[in-house]
Amino acid sequence: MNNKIPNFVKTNQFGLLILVIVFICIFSFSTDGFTSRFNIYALSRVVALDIMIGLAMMVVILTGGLNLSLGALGVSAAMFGGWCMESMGIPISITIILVLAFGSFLGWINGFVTVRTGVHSFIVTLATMSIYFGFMTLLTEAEAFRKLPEAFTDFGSLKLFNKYISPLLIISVLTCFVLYYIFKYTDIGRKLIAAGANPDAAELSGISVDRMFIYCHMLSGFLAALAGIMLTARIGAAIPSMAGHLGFDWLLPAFLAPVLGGTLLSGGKVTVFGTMLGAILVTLINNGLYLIDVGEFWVRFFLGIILLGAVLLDRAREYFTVKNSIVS
Amino acid sequence: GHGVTKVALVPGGPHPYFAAWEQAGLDAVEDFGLGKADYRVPAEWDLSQQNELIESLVGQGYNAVLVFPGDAVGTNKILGELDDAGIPTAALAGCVEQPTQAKFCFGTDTGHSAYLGTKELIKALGGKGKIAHFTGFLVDPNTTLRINAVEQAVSEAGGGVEIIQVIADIDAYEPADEKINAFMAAQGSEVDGIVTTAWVPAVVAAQALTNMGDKRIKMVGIDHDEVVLKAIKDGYVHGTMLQNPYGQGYIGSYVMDKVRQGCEFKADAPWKSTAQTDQFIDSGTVFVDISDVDTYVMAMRGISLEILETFDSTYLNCPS
Amino acid sequence: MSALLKKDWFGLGLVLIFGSILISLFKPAFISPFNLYVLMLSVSLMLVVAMSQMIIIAIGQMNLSVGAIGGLVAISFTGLMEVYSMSILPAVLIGLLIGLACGFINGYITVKTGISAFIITLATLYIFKGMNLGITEAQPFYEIPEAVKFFGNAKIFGPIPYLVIVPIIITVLMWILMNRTSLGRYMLAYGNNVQSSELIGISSTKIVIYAHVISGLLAAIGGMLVVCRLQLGTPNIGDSWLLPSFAAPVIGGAILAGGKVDVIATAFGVILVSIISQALVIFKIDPFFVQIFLGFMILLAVFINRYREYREERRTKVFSDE
Amino acid sequence: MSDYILELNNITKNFPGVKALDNANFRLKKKSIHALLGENGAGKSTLIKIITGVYNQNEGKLFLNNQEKSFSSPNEAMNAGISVVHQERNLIRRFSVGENLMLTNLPKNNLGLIDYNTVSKESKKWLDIMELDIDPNTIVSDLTVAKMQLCEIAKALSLESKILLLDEPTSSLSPQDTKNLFALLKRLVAEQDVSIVFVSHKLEEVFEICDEVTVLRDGKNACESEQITNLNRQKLVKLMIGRDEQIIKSKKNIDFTDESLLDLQSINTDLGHKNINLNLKKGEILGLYGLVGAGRTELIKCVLGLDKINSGQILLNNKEIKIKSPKDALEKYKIGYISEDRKKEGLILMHDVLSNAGITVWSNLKKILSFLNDSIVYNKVDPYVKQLEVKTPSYQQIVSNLSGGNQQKISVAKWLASGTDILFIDEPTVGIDIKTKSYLHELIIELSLKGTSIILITSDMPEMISLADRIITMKDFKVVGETINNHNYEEMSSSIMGNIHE
Ligand SMILES: Nc1ncnc2c1ncn2[C@@H]1O[C@H](COP(=O)(O)OP(=O)(O)OP(=O)(O)O)[C@@H](O)[C@H]1O
Ligand SMILES: Nc1ncnc2c1ncn2[C@@H]1O[C@H](COP(=O)(O)OP(=O)(O)OP(=O)(O)O)[C@@H](O)[C@H]1O
Ligand SMILES: [Mg+2]
Ligand SMILES: [Mg+2]
Repeated sequence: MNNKIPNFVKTNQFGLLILVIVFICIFSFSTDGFTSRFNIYALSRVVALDIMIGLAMMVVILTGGLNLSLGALGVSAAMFGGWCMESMGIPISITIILVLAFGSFLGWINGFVTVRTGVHSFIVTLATMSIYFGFMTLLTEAEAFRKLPEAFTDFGSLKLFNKYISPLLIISVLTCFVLYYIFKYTDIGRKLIAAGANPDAAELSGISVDRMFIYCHMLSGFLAALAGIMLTARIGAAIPSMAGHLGFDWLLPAFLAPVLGGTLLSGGKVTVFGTMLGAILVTLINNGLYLIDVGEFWVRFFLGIILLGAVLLDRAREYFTVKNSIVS
Repeated sequence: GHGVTKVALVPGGPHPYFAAWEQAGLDAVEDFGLGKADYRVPAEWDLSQQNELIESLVGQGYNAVLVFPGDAVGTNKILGELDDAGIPTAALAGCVEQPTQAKFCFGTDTGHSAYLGTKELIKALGGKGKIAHFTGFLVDPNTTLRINAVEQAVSEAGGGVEIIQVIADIDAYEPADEKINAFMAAQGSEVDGIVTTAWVPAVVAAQALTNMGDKRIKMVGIDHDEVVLKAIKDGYVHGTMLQNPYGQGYIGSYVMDKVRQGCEFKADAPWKSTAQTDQFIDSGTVFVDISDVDTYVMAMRGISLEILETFDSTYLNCPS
Repeated sequence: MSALLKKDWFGLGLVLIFGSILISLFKPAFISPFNLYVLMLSVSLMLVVAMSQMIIIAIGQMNLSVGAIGGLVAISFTGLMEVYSMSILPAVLIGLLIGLACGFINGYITVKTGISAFIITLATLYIFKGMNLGITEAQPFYEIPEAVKFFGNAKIFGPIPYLVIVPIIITVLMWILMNRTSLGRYMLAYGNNVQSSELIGISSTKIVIYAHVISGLLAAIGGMLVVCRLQLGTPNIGDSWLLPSFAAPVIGGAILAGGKVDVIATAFGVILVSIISQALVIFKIDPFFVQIFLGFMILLAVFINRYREYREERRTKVFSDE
Repeated sequence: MSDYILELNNITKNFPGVKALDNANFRLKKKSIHALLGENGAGKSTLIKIITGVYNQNEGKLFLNNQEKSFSSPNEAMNAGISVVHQERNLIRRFSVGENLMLTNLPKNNLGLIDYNTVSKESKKWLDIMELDIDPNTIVSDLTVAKMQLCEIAKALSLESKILLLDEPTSSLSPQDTKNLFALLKRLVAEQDVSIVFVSHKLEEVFEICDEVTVLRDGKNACESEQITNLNRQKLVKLMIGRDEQIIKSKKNIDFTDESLLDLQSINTDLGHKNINLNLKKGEILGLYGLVGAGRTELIKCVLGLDKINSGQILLNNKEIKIKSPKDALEKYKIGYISEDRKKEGLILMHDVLSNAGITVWSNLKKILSFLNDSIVYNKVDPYVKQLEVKTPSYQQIVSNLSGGNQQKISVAKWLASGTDILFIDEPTVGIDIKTKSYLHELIIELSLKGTSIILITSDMPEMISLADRIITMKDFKVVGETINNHNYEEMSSSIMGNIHE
């Protein structure tokens, strides 16, 4: 029943990988500076963050929900971290643990309210977005924390691999592997996916769906907090506006990466590496468009066109491979 | 051997305030013989987008960057990295907070302009009355500076003036329209004066007063949007605090070239200090009202030329 | 009476009435003619936007590009009048045409490729907004004909603005569409269950394209109304539409997975959101508290309206199957 | 010229990895009722969907009234006079019954707007013809499964087509409803020249109303337009499954005076169950009979903690237990539940066979750090999947691409794998072909012989009587009778029906 086409080729990831390679080729040949050390280093940092944000959204999309509070949550966690380090003098390692716990806690609130009230996560996180961000501004009075320990801020500007790659990217890629492991090779990961795919069936099969949904939201909060820490290290300060008003600046990358990566919006399917490739693709295109010099005002336009092209191409690939498998 | 200077002028995002930078850059190329001085706009108001753009500009060979800081603190990091790469930078139109690797800040002292504007408003009110303050995003540290500056001006007025309401987070037209009109409906009869310290609230408030046909309430706006200027001419708005974007772009590009040629800032340069930085050069803020609203462009040009004429001798030590 | 209780708009209506009474007891200015006028204006604008999203929610999809379409039409509309000195009527028609075309593109690509509308409209969001910025280079257009300004500003009688006429007509038409025409019923059927409605013989192509075209047209109308109101055409128009466009229908009981929307309840949802944000100004809430209040109010509003049916909503997904 | 109203020649239909139809032929005579039979996955529904334009065949031709046709959408088929009741429910759940009935042709007033008075009136007419006592304004989601199925049939009738395709129309109907329906179908054929295609797994029904039979096996014709009079049950079964049918009866010696394993004592629930008492012995198959809507499924769900039990207690081995959730039931008390609604509650349709079959055993199989991989799961579930002869190209096949019967097998397999002591089995053979059905019956008996205690809910009386050791009858959320099964169909059925109609 199987045919000559290897399974990997049929996946969305493969299509993305090809696109990524194609765009790297195009930009390397058509622009100066794309392959420069400075540019690749800069790209690696942007990609690192976009991957993390994308993953944070992905794990909630898994439940068939959304997390609009992602940016607000990430910034709140980062500000909390800034406060710990600057005002409380808590050591970096402990701060990071505290921040991740805090992020998970905010995620738990999202999950708990969603599960217990039955109000849709879209609305719940719309409200908590306002609430988290409001409390953050209120408590910090919009003041940044910028006297962070040097060891911490230096990490954000560390350059590895012959100064080509930021350590932040390594964190993100490692996170991908950990998540992949969780979803593919653990009992709990499988339960998360099953609960997302069909809550009723999962419940009747002895899975506590409510708990799984809360876990997903907590994981989302955890990853968003991690993204917040990474951004803080990169900027060298914890700033209330670092993800824009209400954390909005994170929302588009948060959707783009998983959605391009092939995560099903109706829930029940995750693609960790797809999300990673999605983030890489978007960052590449953005960067390439600036380098090609299409005129900044038109960057978004071309980004949209290329995104559309990418999803259409991917659909064509699917069509082609499926057609082939019928024939044999 | 430093080659030709290629300056990038990078605003915080698409916004009409910065439009004058484009021509200013072109003029600077012409007048001072720069290689390039291009106006490059991030696609969105987003610190990361701005950073990405700046990074890609360096990739394209720009070797000096004038930037409106996407964030007064957050932008420092990339400025530091540019400095490490031997690329001089300066903050334009708004400042970054110290410590910073930016060579200097050339722009409007946001706190000070809010302070001046409020002073003008209080003068127009005859030293007493109730005022409201409309401003931008709370998470922008400038907003806090402005709120404090307005409060300070009011406290200096000695009890006759009172701030009855501050409305913030209205940097987009539609929420601004909704909230400002709601304010007019609820407090319109009580309030005597309005000070606005961000572009959008100024436009919307000017429009609201015009629509209402209300000349009783005195308003001081900010910037040079046509709606505000027209409302001044029509008498609905008392005046506006103008800034000097053209001068910023023109002189900024010039100085960047000088710095690349090896000029250093004098140790005893007469810097001004603001809440954010003590390496500040004022690009000029003027208050205009109905009497000089038509001629402000000339006035600004005058200020710019004045700064330019004495710049070398006042601020720079250049290798001969 | 029990039939009334079942309606989605009933609970909301009660919340609105009691809320308004409560607010006006504390702040009589709330029911002053000028305040009602201001309220009606803000409701008018958001109503059209909410309807534009609602019809897409009805078929179980999402349109992320409503704001981008509105913005593009707004600047085209003003640009045509300012740069090409076009008169109002043709400018309006071209504006509508652009909205229609944008909606058609969204619908056509969605239905022909089977890719979720969320993704398609995310891409077209960039495209439409990018065109907007590319054309304007972020500069507003100011030359608005007096008649347009008048329409955005004048009152018919009492506190009632002219501007409210369009949204009222649209709301009535939308009610008829969703409740009394086959097209509307098929849209809801499609939103309820795509497979079933296809088996019944409802044409997906037609339904999806019509819904998106109507959504595009409404977004276009919304964009032009905002121009009338603001009296200038800025490229930022539409930027802040996305969340309110979802909030109102959802507060009004719409189910994001599709097949259930209520025109009247959506209108009430819009009014509720407007009243909340107005109350925050009227009560002089400290600006640092505004966001927090807003968040809690949204939750509260949804709780009140949803309590009785929350079992049904439990675990409903944002998207039904792709 | 032939007198066939509908003719399909050499139809082939491919799905990814599956040849659903392979050169199949089908001919429908005017004014006849034609049975389309075959095992699960034989291709019956696929054939129906090709006739109605849902799928396009890869090869072959379709003739309607001797004219070659090809329908590219259900609408075209409908306009050509073909109406259909699909195997899956296709009502719009949030719409009223009336609107659903009239949906393809909603009556309009002079303004071109829908006239809901006429909708009610028109639809009422069809409900009356079906002898259905439903207010047309009822919202579909408030109906019982049986009523929904009847409404769909009414909807198909309302098109007044000359060709009527019924894909398992009786799967959730009570015997009485089925009888009424058959009378109506016969009338339609006799009085209005309608031709009917009838798909069912219940062979008694086929013999009751059909004139001709076409049997599919693995997408090919096992027979074509055979006269029913030339066939008997045995022959038909052989055509379908390639061998003879085995009739199984559970015969065990259960001592009903033994201590109970599971004991429900005076249970009252939020859903309206009143004073329910029942007990289950070790190794027993306890039948729970009742007409659809008697509250059996609901009772089980309350026991599983999904709905609230207001008073009364549950004893397991004479110790009171509180079951908070199905997870609790499975992990703490080793109780499992095979749902009657496999699509919604039994399976995760979008996932593959392996993860569906393994879902209940993950917790048990997990290694350190909750590690689990496919081969661990495979080793555990493979024996059960093999035992049930699930027909699937691989463990990676997505379950929604399997035929209904094979889906049902998977939802049984996962509970077999979980090794529970007590199993609630709800309508296990709805829509299951007779071959699989007898497998399932064997399996249930075998399980109970090995010591699993089973509560079996079924509305299929013969099934109940051949499997159960003891039969409890429920009606209106109350227990109305209890009989020890002597496996004599006549005696038992009259005693049970007596309980219900008391
Ligand atoms: N959409 C589809 N995609 C892939 N395979 C399919 C699809 N629909 C049906 N099949 C496969 O085609 C074959 C025939 O299925 P069909 O539904 O026609 O069987 P059936 O005879 O109706 O069975 P049942 O009695 O269980 O309803 C099965 O093997 C099934 O798995
Ligand atoms: N009076 C009623 N009104 C509306 N819905 C009902 C009513 N009674 C039952 N139902 C619904 O019909 C479905 C079948 O009912 P229930 O599960 O109680 O019957 P059952 O005894 O388990 O019979 P079966 O399993 O044969 O359906 C359930 O979904 C239930 O919610
Ligand atoms: Mg079938
Ligand atoms: Mg049942």
